[in-house]
Amino acid sequence: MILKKERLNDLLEALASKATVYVPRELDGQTRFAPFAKGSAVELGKAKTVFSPKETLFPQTETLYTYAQLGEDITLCETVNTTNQVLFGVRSCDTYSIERLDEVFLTRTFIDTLYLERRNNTLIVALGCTEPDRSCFCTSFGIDPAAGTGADIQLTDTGDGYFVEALTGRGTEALQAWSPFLTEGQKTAARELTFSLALDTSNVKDSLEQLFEHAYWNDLSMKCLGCGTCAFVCPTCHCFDMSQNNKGNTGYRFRTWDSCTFSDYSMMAGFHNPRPTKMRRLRNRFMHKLSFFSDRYGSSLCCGCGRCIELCPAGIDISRVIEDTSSLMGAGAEQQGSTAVKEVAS
Amino acid sequence: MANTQETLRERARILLEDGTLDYLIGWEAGRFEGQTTPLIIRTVADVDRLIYNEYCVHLLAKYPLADKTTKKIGVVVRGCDARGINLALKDGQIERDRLYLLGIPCQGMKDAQTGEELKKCRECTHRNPVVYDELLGDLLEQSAVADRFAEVNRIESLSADERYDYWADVFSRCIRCKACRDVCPTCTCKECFTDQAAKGWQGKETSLAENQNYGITRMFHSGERCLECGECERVCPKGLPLMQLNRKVIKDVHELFGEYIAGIDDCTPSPLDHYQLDDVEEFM
Amino acid sequence: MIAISHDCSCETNPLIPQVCKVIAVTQETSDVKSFRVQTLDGRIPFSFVPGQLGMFGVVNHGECMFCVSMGGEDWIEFTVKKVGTVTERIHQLHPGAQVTVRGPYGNFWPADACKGRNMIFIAGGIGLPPVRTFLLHTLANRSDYGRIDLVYSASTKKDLVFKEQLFDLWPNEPNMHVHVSVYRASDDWDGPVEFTAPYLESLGLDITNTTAVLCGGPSLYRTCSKALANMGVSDNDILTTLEMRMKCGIGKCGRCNVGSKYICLDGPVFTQAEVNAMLKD
Amino acid sequence: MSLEQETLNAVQENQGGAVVQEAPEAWKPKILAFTCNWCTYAGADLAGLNRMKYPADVRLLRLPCSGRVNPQFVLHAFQKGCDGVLVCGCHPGDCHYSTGNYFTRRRMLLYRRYLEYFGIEPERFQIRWISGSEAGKFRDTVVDTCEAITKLGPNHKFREEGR
Repeated sequence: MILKKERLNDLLEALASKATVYVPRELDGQTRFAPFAKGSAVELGKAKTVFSPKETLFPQTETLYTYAQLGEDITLCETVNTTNQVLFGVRSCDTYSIERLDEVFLTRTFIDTLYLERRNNTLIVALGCTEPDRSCFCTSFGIDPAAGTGADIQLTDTGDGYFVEALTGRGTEALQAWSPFLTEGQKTAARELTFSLALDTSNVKDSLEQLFEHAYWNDLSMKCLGCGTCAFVCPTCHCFDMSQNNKGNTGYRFRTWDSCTFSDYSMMAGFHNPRPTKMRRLRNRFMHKLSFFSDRYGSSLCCGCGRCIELCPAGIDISRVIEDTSSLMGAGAEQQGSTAVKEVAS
Repeated sequence: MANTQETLRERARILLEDGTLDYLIGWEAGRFEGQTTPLIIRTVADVDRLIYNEYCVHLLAKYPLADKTTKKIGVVVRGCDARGINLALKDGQIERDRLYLLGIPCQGMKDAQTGEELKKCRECTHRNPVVYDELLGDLLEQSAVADRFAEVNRIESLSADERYDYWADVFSRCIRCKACRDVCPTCTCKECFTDQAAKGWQGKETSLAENQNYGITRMFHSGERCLECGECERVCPKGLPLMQLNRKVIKDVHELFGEYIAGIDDCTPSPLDHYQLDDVEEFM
Repeated sequence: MIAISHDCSCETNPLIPQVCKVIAVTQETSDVKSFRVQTLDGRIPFSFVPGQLGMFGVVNHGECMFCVSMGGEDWIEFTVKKVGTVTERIHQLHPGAQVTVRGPYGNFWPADACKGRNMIFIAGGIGLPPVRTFLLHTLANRSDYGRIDLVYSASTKKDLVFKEQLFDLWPNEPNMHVHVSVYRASDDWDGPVEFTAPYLESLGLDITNTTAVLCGGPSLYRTCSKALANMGVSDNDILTTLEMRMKCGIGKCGRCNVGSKYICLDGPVFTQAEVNAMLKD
Repeated sequence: MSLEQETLNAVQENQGGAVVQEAPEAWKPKILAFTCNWCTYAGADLAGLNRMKYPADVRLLRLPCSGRVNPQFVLHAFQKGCDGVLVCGCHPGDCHYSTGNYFTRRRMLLYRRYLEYFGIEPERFQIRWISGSEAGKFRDTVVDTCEAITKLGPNHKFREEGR
């Protein structure tokens, strides 16, 4: 079935009546996933949004529970979230990232029910990529830009419309509501996309582990500012911190995004910090993205979207880290250059 | 521009070879056209990676401060970097004799996407480095700068509620990644108030109130020592108009305490570091 | 619906604690107190195995992860040292105050694997409560274990935790030897004044068929694991807990990773061999 | 409905309406006055001794010197619910620590314009030099500030209304 491009806004309005429809929109000069309102311009042409759809499933600040203290006794009220939402126009790199967030929040002994409720109330409509950005390298991690794994409905651009196909049972069920907007049509052959950036990431995990003590990390981290931009724009970063906000005898406990590059990320009571220097924090970030996560969950935590490449204030580039480490490994890291980690303070 | 790069490389090769420098901080080309990234060179072999073109946007003044050893550091300094180095010297963050400054008069950097001159460079008042050990290329004639405080005046003309709504909208978009604090040459405190959530100075929540507390207090801390290097606006992933914050403080400083150019040298105390007996008196 | 693969009984959010009340507070030292906690209707907040941890917090100040230092029929006890804002507020609790508790988290001391072996427990300062959970278990089923040695030290005499058990109860347990030292002498202390590692080596304990259990600050941990290696204890026989790094306890917040290991899901109890295999980040 | 209201309602349901909600009577301004211990606090004390009347909406906060007033205190005061902030100190030259109020003068000159730039009405944030003997001036300052702020009404800016 084909959804003609001129019927797109009507479909979105229909969907918006029953659920919050997040579409890529340009707000204040940045594209991000924002709720669709009648007549808002939808940016489906751009390869990726500046800010990932992660904030719709795992918001930056989220209330865990509210509490009230009257005299001695305390009452906790869990916040329940039942809003239906549709993520429309999600690229394959972001659906891959949503799958990684699912693995973190929904498996391994504990289920994060806040994330689970939101995830179960979300219909994901993937849109195949037509024209990748300069910094896109999702194919290097085996992601097919035309097929959004883990999405419910897959759209493929066919010039004047989108070929619609359901991938999951939930997708077919949702498609019934779309039928008035769809017309018959065949899927055209997928165009061959040219990626200006393609890397061999097969041995990146081992080479990173071998180079753990190499001086490469010192020079790389000296230019890092220690800010949180990369973690906050990254679609797969999921670390959070918890705190509370009091007002008189009531208040709420919340969790909010945190970045392992922040200096107080792993600070403990008594001011012991297992990662005191910027080098260790930045090294831990790249190791977690490219090595530690695949040890635990079997797939890389980097989806190759290139958002951190575009937005890092110091121009630190994860694709260069991948290239440099494999070239250092190629040149026999142990012989060349001192392996002792020259510790640069803070 | 190209021959400046050649002289820079050639000087770097000599300085690294004869041991006056342990390492040099400059820029290298990024992966894409128009993208650069700071570079630390320790050996002569890396000198060819060193570049100087119209996309070298990063401020280098803060990088030497992280090195607590006694190594001799070379830094390529344009107008804003030189003022940043002066600020660090005035604050006693680093000793002057550990630094070897290669001054380059800067005719303004370009935005890689649009190709125009960056906003911060259009409004730059000090294109020539104010402190250097060596000057590569001849001094530029300082072009007149349009009124830097135009936006500040526009906001001041609004009513109180309009001003509040304008800034409430700006601060509601802040994601507290703290890139503006980490890039700012004035922000060199050992432990910043934003990292002391336990002591209650700044909560971790990204609510409007916490963002206002962060944005207003951080910018007032750098306030009158701000170099107007425009880095905070460049690095903000949300594109917030942060320069309108510090320009307000600088405008008031000029009106109240007389002309003060931050980082012009490494000795004059900044306005809030000292006082005059006959200061403006409004509180009688 | 998302295929859920988990064996956890929680249907509510695992980050939501249950409200409990403090029934007893004992002052161990000037800055260490033990808090006995029970649910509002008098039940044990959660069942636990020695070595597991629980999240203990005051509702408007925050919560921290503590090892369950002792457990009874209908209560559990946390031993808390005053080091930060939350622990400071916890130290102001008095019996009857209401707190938030959740747990249990982490794996536990391999009590069965150590059956039939001699035990050396080594602890420093506030490291004794985690070690004591295993010690109490060995004393409870005394016949399963051989000779037990406890090497415990603190900075000064008044910082020694559980003094009553240290000096009165445990020395007259069968085949158990308590060795206590302090770092800084004080006039009311006539025992050895030595750091833990040299003191441990000076004891010349026999290490055949022995498992060592080690818990203390980072410096104590480094020096004592070397000392044990010098004494000939193999890496697989040294157990330790890295509980200090845990934060959310449910493997989501990403804070407690050492290399690819999550201390809260894969630990906190590890053998020295496993710790050596971790990347030293 | 704010989060706090929801929680209080939830508490009411659990305990069968045990929570008594006091009736919201006429609004009275909340003003926080940072007073320097050596001059203004003594002046306020003297005002009390002389039985001077001034509205009770002012809460005094005693600080060693007006120089101790961190601009963040002022912003936190507005965020935590104050409708007006008064920073009082000794006259320049009389400071017990000799230079405290000179720095305060410069800092507050800038900070007052800064907060106005963000939308705070000038009457809400005032700075005055009140010496230990000027009890009358202390009372007049407090009376004028209360009048001005009552005219302005409650402050809704910078309030912590949650997210």
